[in-house]
Amino acid sequence: MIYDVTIDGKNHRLDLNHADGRWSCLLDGRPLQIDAVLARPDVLSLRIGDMSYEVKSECVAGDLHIWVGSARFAAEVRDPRSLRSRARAADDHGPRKITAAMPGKVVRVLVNEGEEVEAGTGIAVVEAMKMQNEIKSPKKGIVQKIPVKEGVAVNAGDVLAVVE
Amino acid sequence: MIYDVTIDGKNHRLDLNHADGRWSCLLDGRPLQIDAVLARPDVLSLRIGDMSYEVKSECVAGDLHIWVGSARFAAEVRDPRSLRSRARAADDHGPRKITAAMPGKVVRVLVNEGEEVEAGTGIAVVEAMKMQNEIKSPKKGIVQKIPVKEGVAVNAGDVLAVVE
Amino acid sequence: MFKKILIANRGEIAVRVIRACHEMGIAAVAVYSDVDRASLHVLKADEAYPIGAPAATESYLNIPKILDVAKRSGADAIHPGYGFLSENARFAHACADAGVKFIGPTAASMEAMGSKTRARQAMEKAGVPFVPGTSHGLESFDEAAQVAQRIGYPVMLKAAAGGGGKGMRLVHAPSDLKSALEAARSEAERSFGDREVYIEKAIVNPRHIEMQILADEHGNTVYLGERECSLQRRHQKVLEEAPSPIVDPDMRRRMGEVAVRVAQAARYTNAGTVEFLVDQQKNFYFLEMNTRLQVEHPVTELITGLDLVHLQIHIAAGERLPFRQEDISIRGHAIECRIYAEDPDNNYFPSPGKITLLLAPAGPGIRRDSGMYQGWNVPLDYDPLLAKLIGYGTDRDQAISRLTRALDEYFVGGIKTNISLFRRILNDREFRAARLDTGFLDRMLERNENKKSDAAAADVAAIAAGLFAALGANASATKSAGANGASRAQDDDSRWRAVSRREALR
Amino acid sequence: MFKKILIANRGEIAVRVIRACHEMGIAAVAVYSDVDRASLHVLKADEAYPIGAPAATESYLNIPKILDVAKRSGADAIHPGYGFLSENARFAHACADAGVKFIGPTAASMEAMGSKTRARQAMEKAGVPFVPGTSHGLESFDEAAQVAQRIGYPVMLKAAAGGGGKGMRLVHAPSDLKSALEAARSEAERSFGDREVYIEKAIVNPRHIEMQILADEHGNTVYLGERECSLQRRHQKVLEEAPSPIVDPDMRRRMGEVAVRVAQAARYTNAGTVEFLVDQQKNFYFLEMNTRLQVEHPVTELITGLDLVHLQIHIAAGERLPFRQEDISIRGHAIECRIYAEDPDNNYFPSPGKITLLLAPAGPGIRRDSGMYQGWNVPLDYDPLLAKLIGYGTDRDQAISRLTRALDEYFVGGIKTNISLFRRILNDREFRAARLDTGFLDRMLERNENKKSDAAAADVAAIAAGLFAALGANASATKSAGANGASRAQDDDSRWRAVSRREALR
Repeated sequence: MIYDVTIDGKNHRLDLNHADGRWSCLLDGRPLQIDAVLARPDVLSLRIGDMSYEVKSECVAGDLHIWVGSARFAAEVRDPRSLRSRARAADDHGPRKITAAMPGKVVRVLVNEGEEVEAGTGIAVVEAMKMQNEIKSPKKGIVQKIPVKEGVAVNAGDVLAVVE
Repeated sequence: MIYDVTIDGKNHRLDLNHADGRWSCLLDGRPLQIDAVLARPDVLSLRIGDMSYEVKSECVAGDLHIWVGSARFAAEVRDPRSLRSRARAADDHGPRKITAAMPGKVVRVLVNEGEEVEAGTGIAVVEAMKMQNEIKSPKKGIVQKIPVKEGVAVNAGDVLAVVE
Repeated sequence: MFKKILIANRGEIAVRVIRACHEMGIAAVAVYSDVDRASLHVLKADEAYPIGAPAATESYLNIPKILDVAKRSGADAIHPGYGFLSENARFAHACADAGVKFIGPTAASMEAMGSKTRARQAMEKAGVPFVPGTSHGLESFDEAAQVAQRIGYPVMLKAAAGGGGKGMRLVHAPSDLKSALEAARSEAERSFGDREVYIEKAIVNPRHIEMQILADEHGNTVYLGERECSLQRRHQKVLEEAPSPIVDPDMRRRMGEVAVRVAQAARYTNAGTVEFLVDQQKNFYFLEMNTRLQVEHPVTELITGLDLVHLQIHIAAGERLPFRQEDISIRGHAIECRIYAEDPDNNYFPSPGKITLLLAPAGPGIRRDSGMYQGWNVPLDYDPLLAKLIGYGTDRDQAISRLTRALDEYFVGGIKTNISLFRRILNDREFRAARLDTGFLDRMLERNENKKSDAAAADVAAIAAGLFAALGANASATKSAGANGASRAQDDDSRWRAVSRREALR
Repeated sequence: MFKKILIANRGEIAVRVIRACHEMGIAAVAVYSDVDRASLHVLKADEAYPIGAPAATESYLNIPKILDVAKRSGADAIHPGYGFLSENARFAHACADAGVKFIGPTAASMEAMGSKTRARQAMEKAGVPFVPGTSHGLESFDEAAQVAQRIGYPVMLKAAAGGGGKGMRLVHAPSDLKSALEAARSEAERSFGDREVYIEKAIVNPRHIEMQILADEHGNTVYLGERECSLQRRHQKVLEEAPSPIVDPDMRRRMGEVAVRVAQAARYTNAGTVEFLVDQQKNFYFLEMNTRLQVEHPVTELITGLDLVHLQIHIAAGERLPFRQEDISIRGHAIECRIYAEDPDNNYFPSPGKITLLLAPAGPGIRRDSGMYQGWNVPLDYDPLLAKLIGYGTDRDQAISRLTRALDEYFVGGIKTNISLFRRILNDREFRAARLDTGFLDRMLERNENKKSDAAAADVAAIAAGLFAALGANASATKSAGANGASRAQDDDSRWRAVSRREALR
């Protein structure tokens, strides 16, 4: 099985195969000796060579995180052959709406329409109960549209920006 | 839904219905005010009147146990209308093979063929590594057959007795 | 002794009090709002009563509803925990009127301490050291200007009814005084319905150190040592330790004796805490008295070997303190981390949601007081304190190293928590050297964390991500997280109402 | 200090040592047999090496394989835990030869203490009090009869190489001596490959009390107080506490000084335990010395505030003890429960299998040293110790009440455990009164437990059983238990081989 894996914004090509109770693994073309056991759902005991790792998986607000010990990595996994992944990948290359997760007030808009942004660039700051929440771009691209202005109230789900 | 529930050998008729987010409950004809939330798989937060119980469910070697706080109860649940339960009930009324769970030596046979036994009556004692394990009848019935003798070695899965 | 105690609280402190009840053979009655039906305190209690809508005013702050449950359940005492009604003199009165013992001080003691200016007046009589300033509300700007001139700038304006940094203003120069006084007054009015503001000399980079006291109803009062609470973010305590690294036995005795004098002046009973500001010359000044069990009481329990909640209950039942001052000894060092459902990478914004995986630390020197469990949906309606992780060690270094190890074992999947903040604090050179003051944490957070990305760990993550995908549905409980995220987005405004209340919890 | 430590063990003690390594900034290397790939110590370690088949002789007892891992991993020290190779002088020798530090005493000290008769001879010279008897193996039946006559019946026959009650016989009358001697010899031969048997006066209803010592490599030796280990089933410790309810400060000092003398006579270094029998007049007699960390070391840690594993590592690194005898103080009371995967309703038969649900206690005064996790499949190949639950309190009553509360919170679903046994012990009137001796537990277990069936709870169970069924597949993780049961039935004989080894763990 071949996967395109993005870890903290960096892309990797991963080739995993399971035969005779063993995994074989190529990471970006490098062969690695791995041995993995699922300890419980979301917890993997992974040996690479003789190093031992307790790896945890979680999904927070739709984002997949992989934790190696106490270090967190943002992860995305695409199976290049899978239809669903291809759809998602397509979505990733098309326009993406950025919405408010919670109701509040837009206190600042950090980008302009037409500006180029990286994945993780702050788009707007929404305040609720005196706490400010910076909404970030989930992908690299161009800001197509910013339907909100500083000072307006938004509800959860309202579109703050569209990035293509 | 109507269930036949056996708790530590005692039978109960339970009538449960769920409507408008509330449960109604009749236990052996007695109406009880209950309120239940599944906290996580196998853990139920159950209120009966205003009493609060943390109830756990487990299955050990095929036996269902319900724990109310730190008290354990052997439980069996049958839905009188369910096909699968009916099959199980039939099995319960038909002959049941009692097998050795672990390899060992039969040190004692506690019943004779033709004898009537209760659920929980000791059938035979199997020893392994100097530890003795009493094998019990899972049901009330007549001992039809005892294919083992004292002193013989048995493997896991070997039939020790048949109770009908 | 009481037969049944109602716990008028939720979360980890409700669980902690329920545990004490069970240890003492006392039945525990829980109350819960609509969003707390599946909360841990309901599961652990012997009886549980719904008390209404999520908004605290409709439930945990609703005195008639709570007293009604006390009556229906036959509880003979109420433990208020911290926050909510714990320092509400009206509630203590109402309990007395209803014939239910309030586990805490009398309403009169609370009232004496409830207003900072009134407390100051009472304490001045008892000869307690104060930061120079006024012991009454400022009448006018002119008075403020005169006092500020006399005590010298910088000065601090404070709301008499204050707490949590609300209605507080630091003033460096006479020219800023007028606008600061107006701002403090209007914030005090908004926050507490009381515009009374007083003035104090501002202590530069003070430490915040508090002294735990216990007083029985027979006139015996003891102190149990201090807690260092200088690690604060926006005037909210984040991490506490005991003993304070700068307090030696002599200073402890002097602070303890002042604390006992404060308590006695207020005819105080049960557990209480006397807060002090300590300047760089180790002079200490009375700040205020908290008339309840503190969030951070476990660090005192670990270094004294005592159980404060057991003792609160014994005292409320009319028993005498089972020890004298000279019987109390302090051994080792304890540090508490307040684990919050909040996002350290995003301005500590609350992060409610479902806990999809919970790996909890244990082992030597680790105490965990928790109100969460795997599968629980953390509501956004209340203070997002999930648990307290407390490390004990032979000395401060060992407490830090055990806590660091335990934090590495702690995993709360599905929501954001501030666990990484504590790793950073405990690893900080200044923290390790115990050079602490109330500005420490804000300064640390302003420094950019030099996150060196670990390429080897990133490779591990890449392989693991692929393996989780290859192992399929059974490997993960996170598939449902999408649905969960969606439901979160539908939460209405009401879920936000209570968040500000956490600011009152210190 | 060491950079990397190999832990030649598994289960809770391996996890406990890994934690200590991480707290000290030392990398931890795990080894594991084929059935332990998913065990907790592998997950928690920094490196993990497979060492072969489940049978301990092929893996955890295999000296060449373990030293090979030490070499390949670059570990500069080995912690043996308890059991397995921990008291194996050959292994300590082999470590020294391989240039890897063995964290424990020298091979010579182990050898001096390994044979009970040789230890007795050495200790007699040091003026250590003994139970009257022979300090050498019995030459003949005639010698046995003469000695028994002299010291008086009842007498105890013991294997010199013994442990765990093997090769031990209590003889009440001369007529039983001959057959008992033969039985003890042949059991000693079978169990230890050594038929040497000696004789002692039998102490009627003794207590088993042991003294923890620490010795650095610079001649400093201290004692850390005693542990009461009288609660045994078939000569296996089940529950331990510290301090002993019958030991006062004077007796503690006298026992401690004898223990230090024992250690010094053997030129002992690192952590060790001197076991004593105590008769009803509180006379104490040297029994043997255990040259390793004990299972029950946490109770000593809780009452002294020290970390014995940290100290073991510091000592092995050549450091001096950081305190003197007079710096050590004992505060509070601690009790340990050994949580086993065994069925108390069925003769304590081992109960391996998959843990379908794990609810672990926490909160004030509770320490949990565990080697299990939810989803783990408990193998049958080793000692079925799953975890240790340790309760601390201001006094013995509070330790008991906290532990009882914690046991009520503990739930291990999918397998049988002995948790209910501890509820029964802690609730026992004789236990609460601390009237303990080594026969206590067997006597308690012989009494029929009057299980009063709680009709109200049975109704709750009936309703809950129906609700679980009504809630369907999502409500339960137990559906897979059938498959699990089936796989268990296919286990072959090899899985039984190692069970007896648990008897050597005390």
